[in-house]
Amino acid sequence: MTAVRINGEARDLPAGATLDEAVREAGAPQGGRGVAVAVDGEVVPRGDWSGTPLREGQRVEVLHAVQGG
Amino acid sequence: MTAVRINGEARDLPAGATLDEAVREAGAPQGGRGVAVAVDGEVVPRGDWSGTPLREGQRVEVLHAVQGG
Amino acid sequence: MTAVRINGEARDLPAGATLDEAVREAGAPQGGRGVAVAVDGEVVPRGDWSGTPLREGQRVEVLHAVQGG
Amino acid sequence: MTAVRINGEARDLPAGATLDEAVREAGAPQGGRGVAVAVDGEVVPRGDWSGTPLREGQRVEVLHAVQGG
Amino acid sequence: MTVGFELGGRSFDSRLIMGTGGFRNLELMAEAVTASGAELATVAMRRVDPAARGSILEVLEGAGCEVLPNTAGCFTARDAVTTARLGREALGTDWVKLEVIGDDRTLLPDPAELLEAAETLVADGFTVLPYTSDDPVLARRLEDAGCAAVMPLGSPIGSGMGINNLYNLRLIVEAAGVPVILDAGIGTASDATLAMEMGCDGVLLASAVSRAEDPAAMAHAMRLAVEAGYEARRAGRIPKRLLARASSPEAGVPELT
Amino acid sequence: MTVGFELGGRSFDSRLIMGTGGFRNLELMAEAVTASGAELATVAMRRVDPAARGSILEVLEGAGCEVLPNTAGCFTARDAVTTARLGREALGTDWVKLEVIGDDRTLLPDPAELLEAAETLVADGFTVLPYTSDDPVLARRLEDAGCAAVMPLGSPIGSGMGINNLYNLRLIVEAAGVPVILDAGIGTASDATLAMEMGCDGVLLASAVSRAEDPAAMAHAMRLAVEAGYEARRAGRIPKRLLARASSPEAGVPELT
Amino acid sequence: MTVGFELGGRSFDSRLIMGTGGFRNLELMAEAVTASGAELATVAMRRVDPAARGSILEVLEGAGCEVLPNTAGCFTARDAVTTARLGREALGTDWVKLEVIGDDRTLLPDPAELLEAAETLVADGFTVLPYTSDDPVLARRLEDAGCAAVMPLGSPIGSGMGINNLYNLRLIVEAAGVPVILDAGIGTASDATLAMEMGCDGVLLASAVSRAEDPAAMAHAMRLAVEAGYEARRAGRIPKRLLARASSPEAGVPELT
Amino acid sequence: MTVGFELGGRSFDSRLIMGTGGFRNLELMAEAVTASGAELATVAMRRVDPAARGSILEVLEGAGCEVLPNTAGCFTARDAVTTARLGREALGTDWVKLEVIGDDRTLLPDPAELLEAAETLVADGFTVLPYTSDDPVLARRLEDAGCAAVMPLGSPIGSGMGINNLYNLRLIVEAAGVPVILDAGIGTASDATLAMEMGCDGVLLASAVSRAEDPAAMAHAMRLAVEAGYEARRAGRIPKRLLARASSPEAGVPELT
Repeated sequence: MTAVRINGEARDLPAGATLDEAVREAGAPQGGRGVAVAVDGEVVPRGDWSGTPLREGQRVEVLHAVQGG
Repeated sequence: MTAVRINGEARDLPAGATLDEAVREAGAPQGGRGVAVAVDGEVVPRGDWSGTPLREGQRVEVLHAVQGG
Repeated sequence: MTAVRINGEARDLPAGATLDEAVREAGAPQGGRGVAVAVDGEVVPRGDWSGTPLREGQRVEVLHAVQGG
Repeated sequence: MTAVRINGEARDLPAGATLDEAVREAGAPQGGRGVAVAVDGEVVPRGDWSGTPLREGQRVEVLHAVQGG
Repeated sequence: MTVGFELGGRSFDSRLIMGTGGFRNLELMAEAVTASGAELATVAMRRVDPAARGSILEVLEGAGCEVLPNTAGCFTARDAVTTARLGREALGTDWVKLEVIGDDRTLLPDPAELLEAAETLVADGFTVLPYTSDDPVLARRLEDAGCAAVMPLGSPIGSGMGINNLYNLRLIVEAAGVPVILDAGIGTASDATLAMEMGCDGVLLASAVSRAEDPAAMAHAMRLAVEAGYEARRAGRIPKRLLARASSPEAGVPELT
Repeated sequence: MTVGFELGGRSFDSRLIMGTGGFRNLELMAEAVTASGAELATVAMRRVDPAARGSILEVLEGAGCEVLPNTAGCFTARDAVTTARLGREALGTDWVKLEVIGDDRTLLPDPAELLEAAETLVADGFTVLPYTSDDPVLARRLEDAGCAAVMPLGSPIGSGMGINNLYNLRLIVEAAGVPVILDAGIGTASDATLAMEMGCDGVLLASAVSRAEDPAAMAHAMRLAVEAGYEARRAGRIPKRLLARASSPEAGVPELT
Repeated sequence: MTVGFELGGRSFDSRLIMGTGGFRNLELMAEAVTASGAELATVAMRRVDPAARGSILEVLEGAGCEVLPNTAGCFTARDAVTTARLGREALGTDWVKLEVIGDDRTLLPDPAELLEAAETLVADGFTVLPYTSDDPVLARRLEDAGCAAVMPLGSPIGSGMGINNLYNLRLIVEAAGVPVILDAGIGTASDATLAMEMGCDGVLLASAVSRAEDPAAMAHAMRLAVEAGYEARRAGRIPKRLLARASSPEAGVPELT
Repeated sequence: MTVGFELGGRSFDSRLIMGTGGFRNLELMAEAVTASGAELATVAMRRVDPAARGSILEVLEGAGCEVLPNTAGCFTARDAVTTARLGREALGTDWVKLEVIGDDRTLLPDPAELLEAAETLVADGFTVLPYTSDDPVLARRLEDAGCAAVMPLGSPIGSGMGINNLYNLRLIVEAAGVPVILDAGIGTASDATLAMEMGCDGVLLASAVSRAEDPAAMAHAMRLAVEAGYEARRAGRIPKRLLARASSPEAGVPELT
C-alpha cells in the first residue's frame, strides 16, 4: 500500500497506483474535464496522470473551478 | 395717438387702438398661438384682447415660450 | 380664591393675589434675580409684579436660565 | 596627473593625490565637518581620506546637508 | 425595466425631465430630447422676438415631449405668480416649474418668496413643481402648501458640481409625501445615478446635456444613468463594510507549499 | 452605443466583467450573468467536491460567458503561480486574474509578491490581469512587467465602499498604456458609472451583484451604469463651476412690476 | 497670536463661544468653560425648578463668561420673540441667540419664521445672533434684516457630523458683511479648525465638548483648534496642486551608480 | 497638555517634525522651526556648493532642533542605501528618513525598492523612518522589516491636498505596532489636526509651512493644530449621529401661546 494525502485527507492506495487513480479517488468526474492536479506543489498535466506512479507521503491536490472572484 | 410701451419699447398707436393691435405690433404670430399678454403686470386673456382699449402710458408685455430651464 | 396655572400646574391663590405671589409660589429665589415672568404669553417686567393682580384662569410662566444651547 | 570627476566635473589632480585633496578641491569646509564622500558609489569614512590615493577616472562625490524633505 | 411614476396626478414612463436652455440650436435640442426619452421639457417665458426663427413648441411636439413653463428670471413671489399665469395663458397648461431666485450670482432660491408664490399658485389651481434649496424644512413647507412635488437642487444651476449635500437630500426623500425630483447641479451621469439611488423619483437637468460637447450622446447617457440608479435602488444594494468579505470560497483551498 | 475594447489582444463588446462568487445558487448566477451582458466571468480553483451539484462551467457556457480563472486565496507569489498553472491546465486558458493577498482582514494585495508573480507568469506565456492596489507606481510596474491590464481596487473586496481614492485612480488612468479595469469595492451602480467616467476601460465586480437582494436586477443596473459612464465620458461633460450659469435666457425678461 | 473680533459692537478675544447644554453637572461645565477660554456662553430659558441646585449664572460669572440667552425650543416667530424678551428681562441683556426650529427630528431652523422673528427683535432693539441653515440666501436676508451676525449650521445640533456643505459655507462667508459664526454640528477639533480656515469669524459649540468623554480636555482642544484655523487662514496656505512639488533640491544630486 | 511620544527608542515632546525644504532663506527657516516647536528636522544630502552661504546645521542647532537626513532624490534601493550611509557619515546620526521614489511627477514611493532598502538599512544598524504610500500592506511589511516607524503620505509631496484616503490611514493606524507619522500632503492646519485625530502619533511636513505666505505664522498654526488633534483624540469625541440631539432641555419649556 502507498499512503498519500489527497485533497488534504490521508488515503492508502494499492502499491503501484498511479495519479489517475488518485484523481478518481478524489471524486473528480470521469476523464477529469475541468480538473487539474498538483503533486507536492507541482502541476502534472492530464496526459501524464496514468504514467505517474504515486510515492509514499506525496500530497496530491485535485482541483476544479468553483464560483469565485 | 396713444403712447404705450410694448415689450419695453415706446410706441404710438392710433387713438382707440386695442390690445390685439399691440400684440401684432410686438411681432407675435397671427392669432397669437403660444403667446400671452400682460398689461401693467396683469394678465389679459386672449379672448379679451380685441375688447381691451389701450390707455396712455400703459406697459404691454407680449411673451412666448423660449428655450429655458 | 383665584384659580390660575403657574408653570403648567393648577394653583388656587387667595383672592386679590398679585403676580409676585405667583412668582414666589413657583419657587423662584427671593427677589427673583435671574427670573422673568410671562402672563398669558406677555412679558411682565419685574417692577410690575406687585402691582399686577391675578385674574381667574390666567397662565403664569416663571422662567430662569438653565444649561442650554 | 590623475583625471577624476569631482561632483560631476572633470578635474586633473597631481599624480599621487589623495582623497582629502579632492575634498578640498570640491570646496568643502576645512576638516570637512558635515561632509561625506563617496568614491565610485562607495562611502569612504573621513578617517581614510588622507590614506586613499585617487586613481584615474574615479568619480568622487562630496556631499553635505542642505535644506530638504 | 424602469417603472414609471405619478406626478401631478398623471403617469410618466420617463423619470428624466429635460430643461431646454443652453442648446446651441433647436436641431441639437431635438436630437438630445429624443435621445433622453424625456416626456416633459421646461421652457421659459420671454418677450416675443420677431426675428426668432423656428418654434420650440413644434420641435418639442415632434419629440413627443410636453412643455413645462418655468418662472426663471423672477426674483419676487409677485413676478413669479404673474409669469406662471402668462405661461398658463400662452401654453394652455396649469403646470409650472416655479423658480423664485434670491441671488443672481448663484441663482439660489429665495425661501420666503418661493413659499409665498407656491401658496398663491396652488390656491389658483396650478400644479406647482417648485425648484427649491436642499433645506428639508423648506421642502416640507412646500409640500404642506400643496405642491405636487419638491425639486431640491444638488448644487447651483449650471454649476455641474453634482450633489453638494447628500445628507439633506436624504432627509428630504425620507420625509417627502410627494415625488422628489433632483433639479439643478447635475454635471455628469454618475450624479444622476446617485440621485436616483438616494431615492429621488426623478431628475431634471439642462446644462449637463445642452452644454456637453455632444448633447445627444450625453442625453442618452443620462437616460441610462437615471435607469441604472433607479434599478440599483430597487435591487437592494449590499451594505458598506469596513473590512473585506471574500468573494471566493475560503474552503477547499489547496496546500501547494 | 457603447464601443467595445481590446483586452489581451481580443475584442469585447461588454466592459463589465463578472465575478461569480457569493451567489446563493447557480440559477441566480445564471440569471445575473445573462442580465449583466458580461462576456467574461471569473472562477476560483478549489478542491474537487464530490458532493457538489451542477457545473459552473456549463452554466457560464450557457450564458455565453468565458471563464477567467483567478488565484484567490494565495498569499505568496509561488502559490499564485502554481494556482494560475492549475487554472490553465483545468480550463484550457492562459488568461488569469492574478491575486496575491497580503492581509486576510482586508484582502489587500501584497505589492512585492504580486509583482514577482506577474513577472513569472508573463514569462510563462500567461495573459495576466492583476488585481492591484490603487498605488500608481505599482500599477506602472505591473504594466512594465508585461501585464495585459491593470485592475486597481476601488476599496476592499466585498466592502461596497466604492472608490476611496479618486486621485490615485486618475493617476493610474492617465499613465496607463494598457486597459484599466476597476476591480473590487463597487457597491452600487453610481460607483461603476463614476469608475467609467474617470476613464477606466471596464469594471469587474462580484459581491455588488451576487449579494444584492435581487442579483439579476442589480446586474442589469450595473450594465446600464457602465454604459452610462462610458457614454458620458465620451460625450464631454461640462466643467464644474463655482457659481451658477443661467439655463434660461437673461434677455427678453418682461417688466411685470 | 489670535486677534480678537468685533461682535454686536463689542470686542472679544476668544473666537470660541460655548453652549452650556449637555454637561453632566455644573462642575464639569465650569472646568470646560474655563479650559475653552470662551467669553460668551449660551443659556436656555426654562421654568423655574425649585428642586434645582446651584446657579449656572454664578458659575459662568466665576468663569469670567457672559451669558447669551437663546430661544431653544421655539417653533414659531411669536414664541421666539417672547422668549427673547423673557431672556432680556431675566438676564438684563438685549443679546439673543435666536433659534426658531422647523423640525423636531433634525432641529433645523424654519427659514420664514426665523426671518420674521429676526425682523421683530431687531426692531425691538435686540442684538440678534440667529442660528440659521447653510442657505446663503437666508443668511443674506438675515443680515439685511439687521442681525449682528449670521450663525449657519455645519450639520444638525448635536450630530457631530461637522460641516456637510463647505460650498454653501464658503458662499456665506464671501458675501457676509457681519461676522459669520459656525453654529452646530461640530464633532471634533478638526471641524472647528476647518470652519475657521473657511473664513468663519468664530465657532459656537456645545455637545462636542459637553458630551465628550473628557469635556475639559476637549474644550482645550477646541480652543487650540479655533486658534490653529484662524492663524492658518491668516498665514496664507499653499494652493492645492494635482502633482507633487519636490521639497528637496533637484540640483546637486550625486551620481552614485 | 500634549504628551510626548517614543520614537526610535527616544522621547520627544513635540509630535511635529519639520522638513526644511522650500524656505526662501535660512532666516525664515529659523523663525518657522522655532515657532513650530519641532525637535527634529529633515535635511537632504547634496553636492558641496562652494558658493553657498550660511550653515543649515548651525541654524538648526540654534533652534534646538536635531537633524534627520533623508534620501530624497533616490530612485533605487541601492542609491538610497548609499545616501543613507553618506548622511550617517556626514552628520553622525544613524537615523534616516528613507525615501525611494518611483515616479518623478508624483514623487510617490516605489514599494518594492523601498522595502528592499529598509531591510538593508535595518540590518546595517540604522533607525529607519520610511516615507511610504498609504498601502496598509506595505506599511505592515516595513514594520516587519524592523523600521522604527511608518510614515504614510496623505497625498503627494508638496501637493497640499491633505489626506486622500482616510480609510487606508485608519487601517495603518489600527494595525501598526510602531509610531505612525503622517508624511507629505499636508496643506493646512486642519489636515494636521485630522491626521492626529485619526490616531497618528505625529506629523511631518515641509511645504505647507515653508511655502506659506507667512511661514512662521503657519508653523505656529501647525503646532497648535497637532496639539488640538492629539488632545481631541484623547478627550473622546462624540459619535456622529444622523439626527439632531437637543443641547437645550426639552423639559421645562413654557407654554407661551
